[in-house]
Amino acid sequence: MKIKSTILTGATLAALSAFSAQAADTIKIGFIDPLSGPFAATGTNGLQQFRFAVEELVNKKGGVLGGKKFEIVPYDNKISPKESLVQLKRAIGEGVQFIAQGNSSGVANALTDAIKKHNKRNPDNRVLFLNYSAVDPALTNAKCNFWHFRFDANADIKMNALTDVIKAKSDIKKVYLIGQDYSFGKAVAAAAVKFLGEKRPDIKIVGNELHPIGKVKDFTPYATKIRASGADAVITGNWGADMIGLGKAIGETGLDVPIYTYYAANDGITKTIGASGKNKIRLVHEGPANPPSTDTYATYHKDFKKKNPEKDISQFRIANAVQMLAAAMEKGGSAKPIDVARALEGMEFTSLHGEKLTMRAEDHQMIQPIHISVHTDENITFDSDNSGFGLRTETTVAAADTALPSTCKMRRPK
Amino acid sequence: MFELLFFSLLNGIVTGLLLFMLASGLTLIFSMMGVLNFAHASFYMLGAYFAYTISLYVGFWPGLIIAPILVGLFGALVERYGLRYVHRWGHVAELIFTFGLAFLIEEVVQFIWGKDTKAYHEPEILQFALFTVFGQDFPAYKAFMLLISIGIFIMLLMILTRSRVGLIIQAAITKPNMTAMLGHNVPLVFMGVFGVGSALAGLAGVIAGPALGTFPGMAVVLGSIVFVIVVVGGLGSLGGAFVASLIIGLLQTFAIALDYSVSDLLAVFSITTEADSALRDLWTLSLPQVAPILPYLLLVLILIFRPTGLFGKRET
Amino acid sequence: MSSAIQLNDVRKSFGPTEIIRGVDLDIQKGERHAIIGPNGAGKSTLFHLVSGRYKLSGGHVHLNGEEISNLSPYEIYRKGLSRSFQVTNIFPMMSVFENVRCGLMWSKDYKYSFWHLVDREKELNHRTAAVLEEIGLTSRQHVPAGVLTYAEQRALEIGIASAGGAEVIMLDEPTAGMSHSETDQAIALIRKITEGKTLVMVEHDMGVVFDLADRISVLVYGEIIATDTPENIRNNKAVQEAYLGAEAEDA
Amino acid sequence: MSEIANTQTGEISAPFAKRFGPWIFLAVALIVLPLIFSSNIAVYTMNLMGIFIIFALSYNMLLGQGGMLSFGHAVYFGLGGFMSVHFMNYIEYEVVVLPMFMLPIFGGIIGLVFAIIVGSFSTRRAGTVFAMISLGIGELIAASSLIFVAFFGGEEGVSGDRTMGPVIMDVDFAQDIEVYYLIAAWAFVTIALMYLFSRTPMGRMANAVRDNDERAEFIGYSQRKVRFISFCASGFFAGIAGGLFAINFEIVTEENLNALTSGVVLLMTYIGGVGFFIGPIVGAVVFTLLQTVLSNHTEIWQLYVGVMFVLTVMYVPQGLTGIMAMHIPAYRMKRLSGLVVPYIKAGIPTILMLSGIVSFLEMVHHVRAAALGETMMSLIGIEFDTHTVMPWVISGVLAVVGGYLTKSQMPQLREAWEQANAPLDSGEGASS
Repeated sequence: MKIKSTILTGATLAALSAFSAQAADTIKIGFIDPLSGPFAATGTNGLQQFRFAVEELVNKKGGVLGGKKFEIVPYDNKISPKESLVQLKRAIGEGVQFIAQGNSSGVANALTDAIKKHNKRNPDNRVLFLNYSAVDPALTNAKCNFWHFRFDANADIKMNALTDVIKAKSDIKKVYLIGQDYSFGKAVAAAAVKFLGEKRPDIKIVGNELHPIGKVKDFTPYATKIRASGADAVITGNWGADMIGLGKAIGETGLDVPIYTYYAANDGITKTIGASGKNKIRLVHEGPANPPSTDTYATYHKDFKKKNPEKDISQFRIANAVQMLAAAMEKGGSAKPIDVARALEGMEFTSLHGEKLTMRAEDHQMIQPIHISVHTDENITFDSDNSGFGLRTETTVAAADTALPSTCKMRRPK
Repeated sequence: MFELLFFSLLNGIVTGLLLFMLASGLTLIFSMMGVLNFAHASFYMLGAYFAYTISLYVGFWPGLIIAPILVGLFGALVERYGLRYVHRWGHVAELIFTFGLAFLIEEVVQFIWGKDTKAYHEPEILQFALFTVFGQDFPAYKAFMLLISIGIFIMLLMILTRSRVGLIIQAAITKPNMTAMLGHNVPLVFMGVFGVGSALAGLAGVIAGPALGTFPGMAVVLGSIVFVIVVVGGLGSLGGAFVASLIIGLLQTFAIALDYSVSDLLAVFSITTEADSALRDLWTLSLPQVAPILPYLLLVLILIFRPTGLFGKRET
Repeated sequence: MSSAIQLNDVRKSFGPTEIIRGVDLDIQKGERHAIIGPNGAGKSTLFHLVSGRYKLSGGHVHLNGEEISNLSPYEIYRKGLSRSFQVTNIFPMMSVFENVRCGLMWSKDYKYSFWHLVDREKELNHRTAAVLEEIGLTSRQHVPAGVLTYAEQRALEIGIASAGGAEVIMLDEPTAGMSHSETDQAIALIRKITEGKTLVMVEHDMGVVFDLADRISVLVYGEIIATDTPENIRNNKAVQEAYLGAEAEDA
Repeated sequence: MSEIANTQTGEISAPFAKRFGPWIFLAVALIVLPLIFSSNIAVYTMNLMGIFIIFALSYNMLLGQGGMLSFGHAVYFGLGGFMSVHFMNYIEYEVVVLPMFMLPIFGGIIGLVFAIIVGSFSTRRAGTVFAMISLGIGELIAASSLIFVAFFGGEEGVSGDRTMGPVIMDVDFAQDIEVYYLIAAWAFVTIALMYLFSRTPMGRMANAVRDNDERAEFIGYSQRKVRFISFCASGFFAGIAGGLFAINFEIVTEENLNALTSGVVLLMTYIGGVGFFIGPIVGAVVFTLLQTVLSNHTEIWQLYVGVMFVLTVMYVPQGLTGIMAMHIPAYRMKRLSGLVVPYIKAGIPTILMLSGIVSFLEMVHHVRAAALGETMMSLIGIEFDTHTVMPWVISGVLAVVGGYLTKSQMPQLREAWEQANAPLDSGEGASS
């Protein structure tokens, strides 16, 4: 009997569908990212940031194109490429024309490919892909396409900035590379080898290790190996649980060398690493948090924390993406994806941080200043995970210096 | 090199003994009831989460005792009201039940504790380096894990060989049908063993939570490895489970530590390979890369060539 | 006459204990042969050895002059030996009809065919219906075999064993646990289905044994102490001492 | 549909309508469905259903019909997908000339080849040994797929373009509806083939080996060979499903062959009912609906699915189809109407109770997950503040009162049930 009722639950829930009342005059942005499963923390954090940015930066200011409001519609992709495509279909079916996604380059690769095909097959119903976090360089190189815009700096750009910093540190003689065994991890490793080879041929790469993604339960053996190699610095692109594990294990072996990372902050990572990574962990990112760059930003950050005390502004580029989307609509005077895309190409923009950003037209890669920050609890205005620890910017690489040539051969619709 | 080997050996033993805490309970349950409990690693996860919550209020040490007891009670309830009920539908249903339970527990944990990693830390008193060799620290907490695991192993050994209950359990392991004839309350013994097995898994979770992270995926990461140990060690053999745990623990750490690849092997026979051949991935395959699949390779090979496991007395 | 089953010095040990200790036996074609003996004498073990369920520890088994020692059960079956089991051993979730039809399939040469549809094979289904008629389960043919009564399951068991038309049929305690009237029906059934065939049976019910068997072998502690006609077995002193005891005097 | 529903019946011949009726119905349904549910997402969902119907049916060849519990069936599905997507690219780059609709064949072939390799050693035994080998092989292949990038494309997988094949009769598969009819056609053919397989001597012996593998050896069949053949056939059909997946999604990734997908197919097959031929079809349809519809409305949908699965295993091991089949005797005796009123009487409080429990869970989840200050949430279009007492009281009252009423209705329902199912001679007068 109980089972019968469980089936009824399903039926009831299906019936309770009219969840979100939808105003006719909104521009929907479909947010396709993991909202359940192991990576849900990152996904929901991004969602809150999107919602906040849309509310604060667009809707409260009267919307775009004479009063149209932005609306974020969340779609759970469970970080699976297949599920992302299902959700993409659904979003398109529900009239969404702008897709935002960021977690996992694997998903981004699937989405950009699917959106390209969709736009080709359905010229009357095109959609635009706002990639706010997936940094596989291929997305703006070999696999670039007109409908994809990347607001984060790609792995190569970040590595270029990072190696500029390492270049200046003459005490670093041996570097250990460790990363997750997939496209992004490999891209990081390849970029590190390339740029270190160019900038500091004297540095020896004492380890270039790829470990399976999301499957390592204990990083101690890796930490032991790093320790035994005598490395003076570690570079890793690890994120999520893999970053937590690696950070912890390195801390425990008593290894006292700088660790250069892409994603070792927020979503529980800062809190878990805590004191063991102080002044050791460095992060390459856009959008500085400490010290606060402008008052506008400080207010924005405080307002966000007021509303989401458990969350952080971990991806500042989200605010950029929202503001630039709105600006592009105003500039082109249209909310049609193709017009927005044309307006976005080559667009210059000043962020809340007061930084000058350019959406490069040739490959749709955002060119922006890149910061290298240290994990510490000193002089931190805005901490992460409410842990007292946060990121303090040490070095900034100017936007122009980060730009790298692209191999993209963009085919534009007529 | 010696530094690497020394620490790999230590780490391997720590991992191996932790695995044994999980595997010992599972072996007992599997041997007696014939149920390969998919939810066993979920009990391990529950242990970590219970202890985390307890540690928020009264600190780490009470959690070390209370959490395993809670998990044990929960396990006993699962046996009494879940497994025993499902038993009537047969073996496959039991297996599927534990499979579904593992899925459900993960969802419930996410519902109650959320999806992110919990800041469950080792107690302050154990946050120091116990000794430093070759400039590398060995954390005191690891030593603590080692001690607990060894303690549990000795305790189990004593109970199973010296006490009356132990003898009944041993009889039940080797000849499941005989025990009932000896006039023992088999359902009660089953419930007890299931509870104790779960409690052991819970204890493993309590001590592993701070070291390996407390997050909803922690059961999945470890779950199938424990199966491998039980099958490789052999049905009805605690000693087998012990040896298999150590083998798997050492296998995994040493595979990561030693950077040999297929191309090194080929170089020995002076065979050269094309960099762009279709099999290039095979030629560049390295030991650390395949480390996580070695246990499964072992599992399949054992099942094909020695279905009794290394020390098993009867077939799985 | 030639022999159907021939056992030479058949031995079987489980660990250190030898259960079957050198059995020699020669069963003639067309004979109805019963094996009796006290509990634990190894009767069922002997059956398992002949039918391929257990591997031999020593000795040889021949079926119609051909060696079948240590072949798998299905190979032995294909050479013409079919058997039933002491503990009811049917296909519980399949219908009674299906049970019998499966017992027939190999003999009708379908092998592992996945290009015949069983419902379309007229000959197969007619033969199945005939067997069901024989064992008296026609009215129950659509019922899952698992829900049959005990006696019906025993009948089905015999039906499955005999359906394929094997030349040699081995029945392991076909009437165990049956009431008087059920036993009588079972004897009639066994008579019918083994008409013109070789029958080997293990049986405890002496009434059944003396009623059916042409010859009887007595197995005691893994050894055959006598093989003879029922009449002679009844009067065999050694048998009486070892096994029949007072029971024989009554009979 | 009862004729198809029952794997066991052994009718010798049946009238035309009875024999072909369900098939005609199926064909018509497959043709008409997209006309009724014509929105893009509906068609897309049905495509997904079609793929999973084939996959789940192939899985049930193992579990339901052959008694083999596999934890690694996605291997054959995934490999079929990878092979097909590679062929899709061969077609695009004109390495081979083939119409696109043939692709699933290649998926099937690689599924078959791998099933032959794995089956050669894994089918020796059933039960736990088989289950463990399937688990080990599943993990092995899934992990290897990330290592062997040349064939599996690593984490991103391999993608293709289904529109690049030769255009036949103006169909280039650019639109989902064209893919729908392709999947429907394949589904019809494979469902028929798998059904027919279950009616062959091989299919019957698979049942026999499932029921009693030892006895099967004493009627001339090698249990290992029977399992092996079932296993190969199952791998073949799983590969075809994988091929259709490749056409539908134009991308195949590691996810297609990992343990998660293996678990999902077990879940849907079991929920549908392993003892019936149509069980997996029901399971695939229901599960896909849950996955697409339920997940749109609640973030904790997996929790509900988990509860549902465990309850199914415990109380209705014969699955959803089993519940439907339970009503067949009453239907045959024309007493189904007698159950309507008790069902409604028990159903309404049950719905009350469940909506109480569900709203409680949803509110807890909302309080924990929403941003601070965002206290408003809506259920069934009703907006309310989760930081006030009322909603909690209401959900509590719903759950308790609903639960109590449900319980009080149970004896009556049971009585009605027994009446409806009583043998014809004794209970005739009492019913209706």
